[in-house]
Amino acid sequence: MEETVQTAELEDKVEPVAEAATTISVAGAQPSIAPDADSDQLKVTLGEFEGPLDLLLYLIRQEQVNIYDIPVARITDEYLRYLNLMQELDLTVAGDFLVMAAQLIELKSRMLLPRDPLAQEEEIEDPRSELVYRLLEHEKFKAAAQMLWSRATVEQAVFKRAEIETDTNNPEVAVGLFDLLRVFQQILARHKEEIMMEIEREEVTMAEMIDRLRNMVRSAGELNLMKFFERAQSRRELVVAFLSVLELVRLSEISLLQRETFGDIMATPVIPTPA
Amino acid sequence: MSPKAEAAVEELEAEPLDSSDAEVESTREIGATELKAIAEALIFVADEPISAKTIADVVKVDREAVETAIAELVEEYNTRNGALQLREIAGGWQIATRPEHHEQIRAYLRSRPSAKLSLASLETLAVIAYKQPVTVPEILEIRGVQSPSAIKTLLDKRLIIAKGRKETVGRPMMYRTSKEFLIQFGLKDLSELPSMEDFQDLAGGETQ
Amino acid sequence: MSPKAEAAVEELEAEPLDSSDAEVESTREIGATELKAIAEALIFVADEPISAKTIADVVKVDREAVETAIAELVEEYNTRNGALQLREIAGGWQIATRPEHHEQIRAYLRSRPSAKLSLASLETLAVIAYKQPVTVPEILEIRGVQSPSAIKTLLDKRLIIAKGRKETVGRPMMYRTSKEFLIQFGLKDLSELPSMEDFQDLAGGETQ
Repeated sequence: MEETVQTAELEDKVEPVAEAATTISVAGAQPSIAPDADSDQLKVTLGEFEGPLDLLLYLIRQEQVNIYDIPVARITDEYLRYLNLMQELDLTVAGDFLVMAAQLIELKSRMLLPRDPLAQEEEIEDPRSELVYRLLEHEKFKAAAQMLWSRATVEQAVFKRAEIETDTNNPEVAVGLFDLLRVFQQILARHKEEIMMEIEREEVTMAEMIDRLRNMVRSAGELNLMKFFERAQSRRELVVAFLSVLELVRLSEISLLQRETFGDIMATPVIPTPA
Repeated sequence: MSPKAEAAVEELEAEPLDSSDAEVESTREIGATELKAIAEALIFVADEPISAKTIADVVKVDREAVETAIAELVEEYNTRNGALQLREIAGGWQIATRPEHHEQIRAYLRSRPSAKLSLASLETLAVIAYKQPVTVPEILEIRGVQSPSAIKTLLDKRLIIAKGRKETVGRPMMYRTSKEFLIQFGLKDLSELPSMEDFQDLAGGETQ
Repeated sequence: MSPKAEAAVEELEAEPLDSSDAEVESTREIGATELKAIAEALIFVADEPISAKTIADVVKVDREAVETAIAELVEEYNTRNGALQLREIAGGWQIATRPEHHEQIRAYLRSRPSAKLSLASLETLAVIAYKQPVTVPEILEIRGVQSPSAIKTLLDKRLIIAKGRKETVGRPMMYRTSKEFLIQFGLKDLSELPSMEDFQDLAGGETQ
């Protein structure tokens, strides 16, 4: 099954879950599917669980065990039962959950290993301590998220004054680094659209253009594609030039090379390897 | 304010508004003090002068009650004699500064932090940042629009500098980003600019 | 001081000193009452929180004097107990409505509470707020799940900004919270966030 549940499949998937909810559950929690608010993907949520740490925390609370003394074997079994349940329900188990499963199984086997009899008592580190630390950290951040949520709620009840005259002669936007990149991408997209929209009579055929490119690359040994594109007389010709580059790359006659990010792209002839 | 009135205010405030209901309940009595506060809040947030009638409609009370509340507010603003006034203009009410301090206000508006850029300037800056060194005709080619004033703004704000001429028709000036650009965007050097890959990592969903 | 004497002092202070002398105009003494009024006017016209330092620079007085003036203004706003509050946010001062009347304001503006962040985005934001500057792999380590779409949402909402790269394998971008974050969450500055230890008790013991 694919990573994302397609919208079309949603109806098929939701029903069995809703039915199953009354009968199948692990440790009292039931899974559900919901559209992710942040994207158009559908997200599989197991109860309230955002990820494997959430699920683990839940199981630990449910089993009423001490977080500093986790019975690894028992919790691992519960965890795996849960993943099985997901698969039974034909839900995609996110990779993060599987990684945690592997870590738990490893931890479980390490707990079974006899301790080094020569090691000093204080030198023996509990193999669970890293996991415990991660769980506690995770829970703290969950609490912090709750705090942010309540702050935002209060803040949404506070209003600033409406725009006044003095604001309008200052139509500016605050800028961050990613704004710069986004804006640049927008320009490129806009540019591309303009090129696509122009339909003219053919001046140079594709075959002619491919020949031209092939000759230029061969004679120069290395061709700056920017230079090649700059020769184009019209937008249409530019498109043909671009397509011919793609074509020669596809035919493995040339290869493209960019020595640095955002640097010029160079085309070089591919030396045919003797068969 | 009399102790009695003060107690009434406290009572009103202690009483929670019906937060579960999105619609403002018309049945609940709205006291004079509360009405005054709501009127002030609405005048403050409205983006144009707001009439007593509009306020009355929102709060679902008589227009007369609103007019009384506003009259009291005007009196309060005048008595307080602060920087703000409540004034009637174009058939509505508005909060504005008094004329006395226009000099300082203008001085402030002129001195406003200049780290901000118009969209045109931002676009031009983006092209220069990612394609430097680059000439005006090349920027025009990429952006699809002329950007002379944007380039002037960027030069004024010292975000870009002219650096040599391109050996091509007309020998146009080449532009690149300045040290000030690095400082303002918190970059150690240009290699710290986010790349298309950084962006795709976020957009595409897969990291590592 | 008798009420009468107090009024006299205020009158004196309101009256500009040395107004006849053009030479000393820029260094003209500004009385406490006038400074208070100018500070209020500037806070009102500024379209984002304005710092005491900015006001001091515009009016050409000590920052301490501005701070005293603002403290008095805050006191006045609180005593008056109207619809508006003067509050410190994101390192500056701002006039805003009190939360009490949000229903009527929303009804008038026809606005809805803007979409809340998803739990995933909030958790990611919490990690960034407390661990900043922090990279995507580090966030993954803490949250236990990939959060690229959450980070993109936070960037789109301008709650976080990219700031440089970490000198480690892959030179990942580092992220930190923005000024907009302080504004949207009603924080004076980052130190106003409850400390991580405050959440300790919660984590160690039983929840729910």
